[in-house]
Amino acid sequence: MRRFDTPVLENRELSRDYRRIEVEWPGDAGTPAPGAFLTVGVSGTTDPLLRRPFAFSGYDPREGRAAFIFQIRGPATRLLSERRPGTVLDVLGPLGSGFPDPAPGSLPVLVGGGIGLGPLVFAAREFRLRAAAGGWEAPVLVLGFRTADQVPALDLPEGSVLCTDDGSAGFRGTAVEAAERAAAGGRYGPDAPPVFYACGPAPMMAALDRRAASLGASYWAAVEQWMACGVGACLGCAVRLKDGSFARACAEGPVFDGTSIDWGAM
Amino acid sequence: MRRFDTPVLENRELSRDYRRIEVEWPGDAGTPAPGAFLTVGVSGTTDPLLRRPFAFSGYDPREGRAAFIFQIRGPATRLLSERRPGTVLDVLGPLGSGFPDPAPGSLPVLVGGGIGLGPLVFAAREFRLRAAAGGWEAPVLVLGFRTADQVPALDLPEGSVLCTDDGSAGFRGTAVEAAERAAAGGRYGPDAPPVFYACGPAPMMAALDRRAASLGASYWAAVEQWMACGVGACLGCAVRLKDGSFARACAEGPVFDGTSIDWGAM
Amino acid sequence: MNPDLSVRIGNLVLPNPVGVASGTFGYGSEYESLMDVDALGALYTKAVTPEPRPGNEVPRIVETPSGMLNSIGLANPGLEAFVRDKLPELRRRRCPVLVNVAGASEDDYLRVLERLEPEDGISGYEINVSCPNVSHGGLAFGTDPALVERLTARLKRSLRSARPLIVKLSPNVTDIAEIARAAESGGADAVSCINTLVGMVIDVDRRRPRLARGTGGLSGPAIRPVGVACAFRVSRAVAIPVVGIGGILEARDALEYLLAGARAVQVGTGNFRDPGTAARVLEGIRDWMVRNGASRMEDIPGMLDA
Amino acid sequence: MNPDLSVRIGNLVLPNPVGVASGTFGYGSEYESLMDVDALGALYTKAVTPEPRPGNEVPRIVETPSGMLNSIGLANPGLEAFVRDKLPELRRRRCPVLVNVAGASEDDYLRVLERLEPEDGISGYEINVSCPNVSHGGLAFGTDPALVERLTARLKRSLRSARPLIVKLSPNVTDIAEIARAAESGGADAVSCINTLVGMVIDVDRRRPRLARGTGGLSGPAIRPVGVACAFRVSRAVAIPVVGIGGILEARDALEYLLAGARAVQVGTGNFRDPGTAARVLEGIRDWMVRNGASRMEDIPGMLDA
Ligand SMILES: Cc1cc2nc3c(=O)[nH]c(=O)nc-3n(C[C@H](O)[C@H](O)[C@H](O)COP(=O)(O)OP(=O)(O)OC[C@H]3O[C@@H](n4cnc5c(N)ncnc54)[C@H](O)[C@@H]3O)c2cc1C
Ligand SMILES: Cc1cc2nc3c(=O)[nH]c(=O)nc-3n(C[C@H](O)[C@H](O)[C@H](O)COP(=O)(O)OP(=O)(O)OC[C@H]3O[C@@H](n4cnc5c(N)ncnc54)[C@H](O)[C@@H]3O)c2cc1C
Ligand SMILES: Cc1cc2nc3c(=O)[nH]c(=O)nc-3n(C[C@H](O)[C@H](O)[C@H](O)COP(=O)(O)O)c2cc1C
Ligand SMILES: Cc1cc2nc3c(=O)[nH]c(=O)nc-3n(C[C@H](O)[C@H](O)[C@H](O)COP(=O)(O)O)c2cc1C
Ligand code: FES
Ligand code: FES
Repeated sequence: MRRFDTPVLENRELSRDYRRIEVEWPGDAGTPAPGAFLTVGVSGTTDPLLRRPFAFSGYDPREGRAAFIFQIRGPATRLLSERRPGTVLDVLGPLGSGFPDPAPGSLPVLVGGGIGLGPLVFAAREFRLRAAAGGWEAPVLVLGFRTADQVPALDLPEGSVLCTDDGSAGFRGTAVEAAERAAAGGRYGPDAPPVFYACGPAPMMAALDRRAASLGASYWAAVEQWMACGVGACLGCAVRLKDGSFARACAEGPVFDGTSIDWGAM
Repeated sequence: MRRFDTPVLENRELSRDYRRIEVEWPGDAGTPAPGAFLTVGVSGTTDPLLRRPFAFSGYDPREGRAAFIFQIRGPATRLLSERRPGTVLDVLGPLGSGFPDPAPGSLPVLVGGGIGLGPLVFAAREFRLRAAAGGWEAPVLVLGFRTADQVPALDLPEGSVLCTDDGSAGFRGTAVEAAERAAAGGRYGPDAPPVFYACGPAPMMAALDRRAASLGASYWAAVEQWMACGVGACLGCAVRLKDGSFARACAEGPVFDGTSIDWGAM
Repeated sequence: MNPDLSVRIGNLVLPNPVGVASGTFGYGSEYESLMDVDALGALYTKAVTPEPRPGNEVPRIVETPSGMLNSIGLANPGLEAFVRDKLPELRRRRCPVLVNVAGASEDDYLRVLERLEPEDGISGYEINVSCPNVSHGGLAFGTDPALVERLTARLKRSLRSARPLIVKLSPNVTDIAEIARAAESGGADAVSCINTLVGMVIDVDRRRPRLARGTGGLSGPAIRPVGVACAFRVSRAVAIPVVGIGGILEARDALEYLLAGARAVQVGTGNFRDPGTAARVLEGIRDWMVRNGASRMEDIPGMLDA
Repeated sequence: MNPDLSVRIGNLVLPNPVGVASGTFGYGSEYESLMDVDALGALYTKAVTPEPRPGNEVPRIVETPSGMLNSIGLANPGLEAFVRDKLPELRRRRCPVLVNVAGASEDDYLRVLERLEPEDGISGYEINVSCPNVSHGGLAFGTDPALVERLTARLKRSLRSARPLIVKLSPNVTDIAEIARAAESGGADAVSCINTLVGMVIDVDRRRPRLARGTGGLSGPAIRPVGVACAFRVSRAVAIPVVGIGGILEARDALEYLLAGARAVQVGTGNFRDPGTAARVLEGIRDWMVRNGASRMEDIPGMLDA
């Protein structure tokens, strides 16, 4: 974990809604992992005031480059969208826990919706690369969008499933439905039980929680919660667990065993 | 007086300290005059919050272009310095009173220091163009700077006098000294009394006030005062007059009969 | 569906909920060429005091993070000059004009109201008991519930005016709800909140306060969360209408106040940033009402899920 | 000239005037890898209460113009777990550690202090009578001068501690100087100000407050002018040192407090924006002192031309 100013290498539009920023990532700054995040100082003035968290969407240790994918939602992401390559970005990271590896023999099904797509694109690439070594199945990546013009221009791993609410691109329906189908289509059974990895909007997570429960499947969820410090100091990013306690999304998370989270309180 | 969004045509560095922005100025927005100003909304976020006032440094009615010269001093001017041509600027103007014409037979001596240079460059051009018609002498423009690297790359009218505190460019000494010399060098006397036009930092204005008093010369001063509304509504920009009353820099000013101002209270 | 935007305060019906705040809009004519002043829900004038006041020494304003401090000091031409020089043009307005009144004593307030009561062209009064920028009166009144109640009751009783009397509350108190209840007990037709917060900026290079008077009043978006919290608390403490003020730049800002319980709002510092603010805010409120199925202003407070 | 940056508070000498504010720095280790925690002038812990507190429902934070609201709700592991799990690592710090203490009753405060008094590794106490985010105690104490005086006196008398006791003041009062004087009369060694302002943000799309608890505490640059005005007034009302807090991001912000009369400062929300803030602020204060010929911290307040 370090705070540093680093050059923006690329700031590219991926679709109507998404952009991708790639920055130089020095080797001694720590290793970005899928599910982990960085925070970005976006402004030289006092509004926006706080740093903004973004999950890593990729990391290339040889080239020394890390990336994140973001959606323009408000003032900070608007300012970020205007950052030109060559200017420097105020970055703090890597922060938070990453996705744990799939168990040997399991089929990782990665489900991303909305701004959750970045970490799952990253995880899909990683899990694929290390599938043989780790002994798990080749992962299936499922990404859900509202409409075709949201779908980002990204090289997705082979076998990825796209879906849109209106069927304008890929599979028509929700990412959770598609993920369940993908899990069933795999060698679903005692020797390749599915394990879901998910990040997305609250309704998607709630749907997945129900489906995972009825399948008896385990799943890892990267949660989003308003953050102030990003390093575990302010207790702002609390996530309610089913046992009634709170955990910090930035420190114990953002990746949690999905079944431990009280989604109703999110 | 209108508020409108207008394209930036040019944003050029004039020297280490000064930049010039030129914008499209529609004919129906009113006529910028030397001494008058516009206010600029600089930010889409709430910091900086208020519009910033800048004096016109030029206006070309045929081309529909108006300009101002500014110095990077704080957050708003820093943001302005990054505005690229083609983007739009939120502009409100023209505001305030301009410099009155010189009396027939008089010698206008225009003295500018620091950020006061814009309106005087503008006035010099105008008074020169209209000297024959108005019956006054060709104006003398005197601009003062600290050092040579502050001197802006501008086409100044013939006969202009530059001075620097350290003599690194032009005349060594203050703009007020140079202005007094220029006035004396003119046909100074009953048939061509000098009239000063001035805008600059407080010490310069105080010096001019003393010199004008001892010469018995009249002078017009464009004052600077913190402004919130720029249109006369908030009473924030009050200027103390010698009679003890207050006037609004944005409405009764920014140009005042210099001898009426209580410079000690500024 | 075209929502009904009118708002009733006492006997007065405002055509729409978006007014402009005292001290930020002069007497209206200053903004004449920049927007349609007559389309405002209400125009609150700069404070009027019995005697002319030159105002405080300069500098009087300084910008702060997402806000500004002012120490104008109730500068105004005084009651007689107001009636003579400002009222004629105000009288020609087609929007409601509410005169903001200030003073150093109860008598001062009463004197201004008694003089204005017979004059046409005034829709109501806003009693400024909350100005932080004067040494006597102003804020002192506004922090003591007993004084607020007594002043309000005296003004209501002596005047027996058909025009509504709005008491403008200060946030610089321990319990703004208590002051609001005092105004209500005194007979106020509405309360408006908030006036500015006491603040100070120091120039560390020159080692002196930025404002000649030292402290000033903080306004702008920086204080909006404070204003919304006040409007929320006050609207639960009194039955009379609440007018929300503080940091409104956009329709969503105004809607925060309306959902918090305010019946109308005023735009202050926002006018400085964009003279079109009030019109834009009104348009956005209308759109929101259509989208959210609110047909009258009174519907909005009940729509908050709190 | 190398200025002397030390600051005395009661018997305690802080190595420099720049501390980090309670609730914004956890227990120090969170920032370990990002900056030199041991170089801080003081580390004020998150509030400690007798019993463990889970804190308020989520969301607990929301950004506002140049500020933020929090309603953490004094979440902390409780006195025993603090002593067991947090104190050992705090004890190893080379910077002064001051424990921020909160409670719902006088007895609560006393209980925490009595338990902590025999423990090593604590340099002082900051009594939080000003938290707006809990239903009992907290803010209630902080708004009543009689309660503040009584609480302070009781803690001083019962404890007879050599460690300084700092009372942390709320800006949500009519007269903060009066509360400060009450703390001084009660025997406080210093007062710190300000805690957060009560604020509220409403999500107008979902029509509910952004914070689960409705209101929260406003911090950050937005409130700096309020904090500086409070420090100015309080430092003129009491003879004990004042610790300035609120919206400090840069050395010049801290210098506003110091010129206003504060003897030391705390960085809160600024840590979230840049963990290097405290170090940067300290460096800038040192430079300013050299440039302006101040050789000791006590010189600075007298340098204000007000
Ligand atoms: C651990 C983590 C990882 C994230 N990763 C990504 C990512 O990879 N790509 C991406 O685009 N975004 C990501 N986000 C969200 C991102 O931080 C916000 O979109 C961003 O802060 C918005 O800033 P803004 O000023 O543009 O908009 P704001 O005006 O701050 O917010 C716009 C709207 O977005 C929502 N929002 C913003 N921040 C949060 C939050 N922290 N929690 C819940 N809702 C929020 C709110 O509804 C708000 O109204 C992540 C958030 C967290 C906590
Ligand atoms: C009528 C008028 C005409 C002006 N014309 C020009 C111009 O032609 N070119 C130009 O460069 N500037 C001009 N200014 C000043 C210009 O408005 C400020 O430099 C600008 O607002 C600074 O904004 P900022 O955010 O960059 O800096 P800020 O941080 O706002 O200010 C930086 C410093 O500049 C000084 N300052 C800023 N604004 C004022 C003010 N209104 N009065 C006195 N001191 C101030 C203060 O010392 C402050 O610390 C004019 C001001 C007025 C009132
Ligand atoms: C320059 C200025 C002058 C003001 N003068 C007055 C006044 O005369 N009477 C009054 O009641 N309020 C006065 N106010 C307070 C505003 O009416 C309003 O309550 C406050 O600014 C908060 O709203 P805002 O954040 O939208 O500006 C003044 C505010 C400003 C900024
Ligand atoms: C997230 C958060 C938690 C806080 N928790 C506490 C606390 O436990 N005890 C306390 O006295 N103050 C607490 N505060 C208040 C700060 O210590 C400080 O007084 C306030 O934030 C103003 O300073 P700032 O503007 O620099 O943040 C908290 C502030 C924040 C932002
Ligand atoms: S964001 Fe501060 S504890 Fe997680
Ligand atoms: S700036 Fe508002 S009156 Fe001049």
